[in-house]
Amino acid sequence: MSKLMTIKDAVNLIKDGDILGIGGNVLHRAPMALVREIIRAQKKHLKIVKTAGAMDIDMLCLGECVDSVDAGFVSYESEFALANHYRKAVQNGIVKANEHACYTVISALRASSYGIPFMPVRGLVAGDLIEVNDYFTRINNPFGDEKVTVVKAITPDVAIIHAQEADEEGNVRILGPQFEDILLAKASKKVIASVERIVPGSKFAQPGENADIPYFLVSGIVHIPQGASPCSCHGCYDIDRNSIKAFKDLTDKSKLADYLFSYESKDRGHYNG
Amino acid sequence: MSKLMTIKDAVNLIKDGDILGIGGNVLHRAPMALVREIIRAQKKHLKIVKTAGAMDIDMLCLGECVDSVDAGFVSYESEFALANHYRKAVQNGIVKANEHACYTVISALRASSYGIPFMPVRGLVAGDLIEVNDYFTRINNPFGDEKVTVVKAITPDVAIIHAQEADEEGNVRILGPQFEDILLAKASKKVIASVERIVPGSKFAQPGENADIPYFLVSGIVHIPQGASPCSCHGCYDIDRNSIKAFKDLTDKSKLADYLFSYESKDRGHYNG
Amino acid sequence: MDNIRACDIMVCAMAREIKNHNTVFHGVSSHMPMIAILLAKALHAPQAVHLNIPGGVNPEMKELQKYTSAGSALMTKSKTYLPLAEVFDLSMRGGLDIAFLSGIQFDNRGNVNASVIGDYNKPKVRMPGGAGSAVLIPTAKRAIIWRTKHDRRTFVEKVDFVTTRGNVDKIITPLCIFKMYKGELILESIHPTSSIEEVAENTGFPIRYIEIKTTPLPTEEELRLLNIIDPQDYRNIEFA
Amino acid sequence: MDNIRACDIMVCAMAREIKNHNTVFHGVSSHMPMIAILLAKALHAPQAVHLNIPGGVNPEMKELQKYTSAGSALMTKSKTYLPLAEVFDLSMRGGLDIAFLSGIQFDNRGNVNASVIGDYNKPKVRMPGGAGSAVLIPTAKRAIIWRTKHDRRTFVEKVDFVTTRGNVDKIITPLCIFKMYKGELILESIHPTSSIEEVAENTGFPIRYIEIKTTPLPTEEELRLLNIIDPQDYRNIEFA
Repeated sequence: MSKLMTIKDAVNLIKDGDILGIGGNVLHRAPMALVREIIRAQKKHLKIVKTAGAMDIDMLCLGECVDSVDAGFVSYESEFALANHYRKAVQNGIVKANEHACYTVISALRASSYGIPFMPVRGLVAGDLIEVNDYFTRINNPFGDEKVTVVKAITPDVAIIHAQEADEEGNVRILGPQFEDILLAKASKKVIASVERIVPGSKFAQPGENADIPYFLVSGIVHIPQGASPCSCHGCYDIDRNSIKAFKDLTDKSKLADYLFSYESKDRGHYNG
Repeated sequence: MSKLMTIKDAVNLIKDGDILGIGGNVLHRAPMALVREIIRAQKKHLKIVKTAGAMDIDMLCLGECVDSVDAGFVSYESEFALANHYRKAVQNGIVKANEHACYTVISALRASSYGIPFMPVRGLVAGDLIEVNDYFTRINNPFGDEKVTVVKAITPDVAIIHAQEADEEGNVRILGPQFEDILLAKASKKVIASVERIVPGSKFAQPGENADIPYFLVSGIVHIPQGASPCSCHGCYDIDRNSIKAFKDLTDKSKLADYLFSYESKDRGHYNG
Repeated sequence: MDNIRACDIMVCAMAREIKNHNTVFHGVSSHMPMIAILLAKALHAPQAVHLNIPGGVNPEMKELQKYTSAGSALMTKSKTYLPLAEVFDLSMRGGLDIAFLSGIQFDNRGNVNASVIGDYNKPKVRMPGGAGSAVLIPTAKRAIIWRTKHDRRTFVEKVDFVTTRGNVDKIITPLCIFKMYKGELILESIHPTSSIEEVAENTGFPIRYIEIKTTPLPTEEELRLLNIIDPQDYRNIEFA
Repeated sequence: MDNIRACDIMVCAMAREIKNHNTVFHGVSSHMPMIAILLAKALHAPQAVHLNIPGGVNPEMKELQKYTSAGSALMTKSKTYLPLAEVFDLSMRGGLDIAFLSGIQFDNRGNVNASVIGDYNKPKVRMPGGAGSAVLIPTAKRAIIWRTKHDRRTFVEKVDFVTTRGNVDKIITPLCIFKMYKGELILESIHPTSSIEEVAENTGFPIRYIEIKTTPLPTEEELRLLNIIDPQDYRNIEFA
């Protein structure tokens, strides 16, 4: 059974108000084509989840698709500095920033993938984050005397990731750094993966070539070469500095349409069948 | 810094009364040479931890090394039937059987590797196991109304595993089914691995050849070809039926010495430097 | 009817429980369900997802091993892996359709004992333990139990110890198939090789049923495929 | 002294904190500690264990990337991997010797703010967030903070928001090195390029110290290796 679909059909799996998990890390292997299509489709009230986001979250905020962001870190790195669209949206009270430690996002996703409502976190013992966020609380260790901080499970309705390879059946393989993508996929109700290449399933049966995400956990595969661009994709391409700068220079949402249009045929071009 | 050591030095890292995690699953890749040496060294009062054990636990029980066994399943499979030395030791009150679901062992090891004192377990909701074992208890979900069963963390003092490959530095690679060995290694204070082959570290830097357990988590590597025999070792050898049958036919501890002696030169032969 | 074997009836009955696209798990000491899954995938449920302890998803097994249903043959040509810990996770989060499990004692309220006869802490008989049962029977959408013994020590009024209970759906034995119905184990069908008298005689609780059906015989196609999948007849080892 | 750069003093100071066999982690936006770890491994701590976000253990990096310290270059020729989630796990169970982290505001009780200026829910300034800090600073044996700004908005009487506190051991700035001592941030050493007056002028809390030391200058060997490790001078990007 083929899981191949168009980017439009894939993005239609996302509903307004969904909890949306995003793969990759900062400027690496973010599913930017899917992010762009989500904005084109004018999805609203999304609740974003990611350990460390950058352009993906920044763009979704400029596109006015976002209600809240659960993340440990939202910023470009050294060269491109701060995620100003995200910051402005938070500072204007449009987007709620639910600050995590990156690890508490991981713990919340682990809880979801284990089917449990919360996860104890050893390291979260001091500071205001525990007090101001209702997804953290302290409970008694039933086997000892100490208090333990726990984080509430997060189950994304949909995870969007970008990978190098998938077969038609939906098996997905991530080369190079995997970040939290595989955990995210297993913690989420649906998984959409855009990929650089569709490969025959028999390739994954070769030693050392096994897929990382089993097909039966995947809802849709979209074939989009350069689907992470202008972010990097290990083994395929590095960042596109000019495009990132052009985006960072956009001052408001009205300027975003042209930028998105410049990617539209590439994002939508493959597999319209 | 070389982690290579003799089997005697490796087994000396285990103290009487230690919590001992054992790698492999039923008759597959059990670290039998290390098990045999533990009996020769007359280690006592060990608290064994394994998801599904067979000959390893059976032999340690016959060798009178064991105080308790935390496991989900202790038995040979279909062809060789029950682990009678273990059963007898439990039925005579010499060994305490702490029955887990295999998954609650996994959960207890995950808790240890995450540095947390307990782990919620969704599935453990009914039955007498929760009542009769003090390592299970029910607590309130602080984010909801329901009760959640939790299992206490288990931190093995030492994990013993058998793998196909390691380098001198201590990086370990497991080919074929990995079972819970990698989790066990990360949950334990010390890790001892016997291996079929010592390979140059540069091999692990090749694509698709990376080691599974980082060297800095490993205390000792012992080079013991056939170190899992008479259990199987993927890619190297299958079970030795005659040896398993011979062991199963032993009626009491006095007969064990000859059996162990038949393996002694093989178990101790390599790397006496 | 003399040449119809209980093992074939049982394996075919197990296979028929598997629907296409079901995620299905078997563990150790489980030749019969392992063969049943391979049969279902060869026949009516090609898209069923075969999960197991080594973690090979849909292994293309060339040869079964007599002594184990957890060996590395279960990784043969798999395109992707879901090792045991993650199969459990899948079940915990509601994604496992069928878990094939066994046990030593069962009562008509669906309690399963795989632990002890006698006192838990100083048992008269220490059994192997429930392996995954205590977490899978409550969480798998359907737990299907098979047991090659059908006698009054196995099907009892009240189990000595409740290892677990939960989503037990069916229990398949050499004589019949039980089904959980409104919290009670009732007779679903009797194998053509047995009779209601034989079932009643060998069951320690009163037999109840809505209608008495006969378990369908293995078809020729099923038997033909079984001999290809399991030429060494390991499905019969518990009877041999 | 005009040709001695703060970035070199800082990177060398960070490198010297790393002892042989230490497990050491750096995250995103962390060129300076990444380069410091590579320097320490090239010099006095060859057995230090370099951990990072992509998970390559002891990567043999040929080329650094200007825009990231979390790219796939950090997997180059690694023999084994410990991805981010498991680096955190390692710290949680007490196995991480040094975490290099940063922040926006610090006070003299060792509180770190990487979150907000103003109200948490409707902040005046939303900052990137503490990334791993909130769990690593309490659990790493030593959290070493570096910050390329040293002014009265950075070193404050009291932070606006406590993202975390815990095992902060040192804070390394372009002017000096602070050390936590009995629950208080005291001056450990002043860089030869600065002065106690300059430090005091740019610090929002009173400067306290036991003795005033001068931060050692980078050695020729250190500078030589820095130019090999980081020929593009990315260690200076936050000053450029």
